[in-house]
Amino acid sequence: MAEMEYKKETRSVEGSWPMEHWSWKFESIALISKTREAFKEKKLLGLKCPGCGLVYFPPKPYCRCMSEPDEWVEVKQQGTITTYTFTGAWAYEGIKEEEGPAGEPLIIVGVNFDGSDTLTVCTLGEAKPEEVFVGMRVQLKWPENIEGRLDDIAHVVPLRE
Amino acid sequence: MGPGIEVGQVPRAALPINPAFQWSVGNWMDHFYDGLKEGKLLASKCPGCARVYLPPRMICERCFTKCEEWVELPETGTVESYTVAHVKVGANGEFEELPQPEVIALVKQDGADTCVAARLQGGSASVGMKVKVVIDPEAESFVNMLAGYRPAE
Amino acid sequence: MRREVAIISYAQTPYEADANASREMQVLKVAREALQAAGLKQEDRYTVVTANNDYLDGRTISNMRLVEPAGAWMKNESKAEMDGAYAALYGLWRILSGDHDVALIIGESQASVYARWLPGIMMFDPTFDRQRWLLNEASAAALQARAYMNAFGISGEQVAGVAAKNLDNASLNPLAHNKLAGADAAKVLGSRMLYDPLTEMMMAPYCDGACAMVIAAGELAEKAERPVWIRGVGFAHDSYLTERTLKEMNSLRLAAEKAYAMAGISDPSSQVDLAEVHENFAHEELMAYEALGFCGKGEGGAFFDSGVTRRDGKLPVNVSGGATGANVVCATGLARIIEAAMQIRGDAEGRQVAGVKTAVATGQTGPCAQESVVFVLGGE
Amino acid sequence: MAHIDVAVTGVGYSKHVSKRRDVNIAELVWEAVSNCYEDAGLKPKDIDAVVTGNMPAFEGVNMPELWGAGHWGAYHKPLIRITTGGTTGGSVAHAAYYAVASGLYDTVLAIAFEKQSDGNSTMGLNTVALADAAAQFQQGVDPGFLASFGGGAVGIAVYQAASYMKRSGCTTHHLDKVSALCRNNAALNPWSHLKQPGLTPEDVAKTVLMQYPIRFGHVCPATDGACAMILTTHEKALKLQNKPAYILSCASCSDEAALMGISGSGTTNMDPCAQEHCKLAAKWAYELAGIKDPRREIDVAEPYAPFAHQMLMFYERLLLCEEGEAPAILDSGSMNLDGELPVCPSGGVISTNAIGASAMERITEVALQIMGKAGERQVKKEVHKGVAHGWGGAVNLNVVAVLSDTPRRS
Repeated sequence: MAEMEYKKETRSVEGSWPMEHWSWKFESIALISKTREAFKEKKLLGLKCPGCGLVYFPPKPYCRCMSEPDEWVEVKQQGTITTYTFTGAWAYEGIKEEEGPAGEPLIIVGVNFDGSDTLTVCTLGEAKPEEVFVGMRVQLKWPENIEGRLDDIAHVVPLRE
Repeated sequence: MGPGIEVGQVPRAALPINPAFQWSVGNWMDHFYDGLKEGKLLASKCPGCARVYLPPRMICERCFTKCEEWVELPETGTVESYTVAHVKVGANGEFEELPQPEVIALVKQDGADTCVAARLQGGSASVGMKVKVVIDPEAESFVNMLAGYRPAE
Repeated sequence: MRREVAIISYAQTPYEADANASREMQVLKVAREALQAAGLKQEDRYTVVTANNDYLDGRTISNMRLVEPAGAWMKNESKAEMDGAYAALYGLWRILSGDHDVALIIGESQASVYARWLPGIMMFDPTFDRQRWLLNEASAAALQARAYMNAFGISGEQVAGVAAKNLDNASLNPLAHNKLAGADAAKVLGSRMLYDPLTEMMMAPYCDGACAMVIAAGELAEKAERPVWIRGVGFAHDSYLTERTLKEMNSLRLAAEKAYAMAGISDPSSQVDLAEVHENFAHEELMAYEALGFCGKGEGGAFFDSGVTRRDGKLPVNVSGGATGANVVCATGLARIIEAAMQIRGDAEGRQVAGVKTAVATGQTGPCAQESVVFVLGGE
Repeated sequence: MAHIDVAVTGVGYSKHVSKRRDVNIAELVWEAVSNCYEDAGLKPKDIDAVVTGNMPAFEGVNMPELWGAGHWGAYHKPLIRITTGGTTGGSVAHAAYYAVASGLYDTVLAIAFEKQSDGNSTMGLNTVALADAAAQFQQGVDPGFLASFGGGAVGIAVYQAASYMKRSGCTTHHLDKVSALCRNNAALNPWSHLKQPGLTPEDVAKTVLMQYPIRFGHVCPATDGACAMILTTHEKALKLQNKPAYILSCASCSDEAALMGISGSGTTNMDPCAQEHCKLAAKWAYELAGIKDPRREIDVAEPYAPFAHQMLMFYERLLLCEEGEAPAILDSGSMNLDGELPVCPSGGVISTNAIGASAMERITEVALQIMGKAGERQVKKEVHKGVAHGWGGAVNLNVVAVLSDTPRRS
């Protein structure tokens, strides 16, 4: 009987998780469709919870208080930054451009639109990375052609009050 | 949903993404495949209770001992159970009719204490029937070098 | 047990092949209903244990997106990635520790979302069996059925009879989806042959649904109306499919022994009034009779033939229709506990059995009941 | 009803490296289990129940214990599987604690592991969000755009880091210091993955910026590894150990998933660094443990910090100081091995991250410090009480355990 010779790397076998055959269900798609339609009239529609009064924007079919949000309310197009980051590569502190690949800076911010109780993720334009801060006031910037897509509301700019 | 909000048929979403994996088989299974390559059935044996594992295991489940002994098993074995498969599971997870039913058997190799699930050639099967292993060292994928079984007679 | 722990409320969705709701909304519905029935609100103090599976849900950390529907927002929550009966077991430990008094237990999955037989194939040894694509939950069950039937002379009619009984029982259960009043063995045997000896009607088809249960000790249990007490629990793991005997259900036997010892049951066939058994395939119920000590080893077929386990028998099994009536992976075993509790409480309406004081419920995970959990429940 | 005191009586690790290609999953886990039995002086026959868990999407095996548990001494034993994402190891240990505290099982083996080299770590993490991403694409979100929202390879942590820095006054220099501190500690830990003795904050500052404010040097590695521990009753532990460590209490707390709500809905978890639920879990755990002033009573902390800022952030969220004070405490040297309240003496998750095992390793490391068995990484001060933490989900799951050298007084 041949002794087993201990190998540092043995054979490998392959396989996959064929998630292409999974198909998930989302009531939220139906809710957000209504909100997306309203984009065409430049309106932001959120859904208010009858249990605790929280307003979800974009809408969500259930609330953390276990009620089902059921009242459409209009959300303001101004909001406050609650969190942020930058893609591309900049040094921090001075935020110099010397590091990493070049490219247009993309500032990604979490925005709490006035009249809602939720965070929505957007990009921030017309501002430099070093100007961003938590608590900064921003204003939604609609695209030139509003198509009723979820990313129609993906851009904000500093609110000049 | 609350009043005024009709979801209708709940919408669905899917993505054509299939995460891939590459599992290292470990030295015990690797040695097993080395054996098949030479046409041999190699099983690991517990030095404590003498239990023989085919496919081999590094650890004896009953003694928690490393199975560092190897034994070469004869080509004969016994059908412990079998099923005549009329279907197989297709890539999408649903049953697909087989053009020809096939026999999947649980075979206990003579000298082994565990079973191998493999195809049994020859169409008919019975519990307790003697079978011989079919080894194909040239199989396209090494996992199929243990190609199956055929009736001993 | 150190504390008396009772089931004080429960809720189930209807079980359907393709529910017109996401799992989140199904979980929300049952969690809310179970809490309400227990007199609890989201802001009250309770712990949550869910049972779900990342591969079934198609989401890593599948409990993460269930936080709000499961009533787990700002709660002490965990997840058993097994049958919901294990979530109930874990919830029970939490209460017995004394650190918690109330636990909300939830089980869910949706067969209409996942690729039906793939998660089961992904359970097998990736270095060998899974590569060969021969073993899945159904082919493994057929290997087990043949091994068991051959060892003890169990007939195809007896196995088919179990399926027929459960399909007929399910016809009285408004929540079940796989049902057939007046089903008989011939019809079951005549259905499409998949993995001989198992025909399509002997398999409990996977479906959509969720169920929830509140268990409690202390004040809430004492003031509850018609509490159902947890008298004994046990659970056990068995070896990998090809390394164990398939002629008997060791995991269930070991689990039952422990649960009976806790509950003071020495003669199950006379001391148990009703059982809800998690049978993914019809022959498993016969094997469960033996493992649960209702009859001797190898006597499952004869025991079934005696009619004892029919809904008008002395020890009815799966009056709800069992898993045959509705099989939601990660919820099926929990639903058995709920059904048994309903029978003890007298809540089972059209399928109510008279005089149920002590009931047994089982849950299983893995191919051919590789892992089993047993609950013994009792009324006042 | 008297509390059943739960003691740690043995711990074991496998080797922790980036790729273990000589063993399969079951065999890798065996190493940790075997070392654990040896450490406890026990055999499988002494174990009454087993709790296990990992993050299955990383290995591509559904319920790996069905195939693997035969390697772990679980033959015919009661076994339960707990998985909760990044917190899995902690959740597994918590379940084992409850199993003993329930009075039903005296001696319980807890096992947690991850063999990331069998899969693709980035894809493993992505499977958290693929369902939601599918819905978002359907509603008109550009995939590349969505990917940048998610923060790329470093996920939501970048938002958390930026927010934390804003709230606390933490600078990138503090992040560099955290990495240097942890990697130097890891060099003293035979089980750690990334050992970088002598690493300085200046070295860390030279690593590649991944996404503001996180550099390569601020991020954990992907590790193959396993961890096991044996918990038992006070009475049994005293027969096995001169100085067992007790798990005084366990608590978890769940918030709404952050950043991307379900399929693009808004989420009320608005600031990923707020971690209110971590504070709540800590509060519950301290209450149960009878700890009134964690700042004075806790001697060592193992927060779960795969990203540098998290060591400081969770130090605060574990109520070990006021919010915003952690950076200054780091500067004071208090968090060092010879400091007043050493943090991550093991080297932490930033040095070793076998994901499913990581939160359990926080507990085993605190236990070793209490038992005085931490070897070269043993902190200089006397350790009576410690806190071990786990974090995961979409920054929305936290688990906390409090350990001590004396049982709970109840």
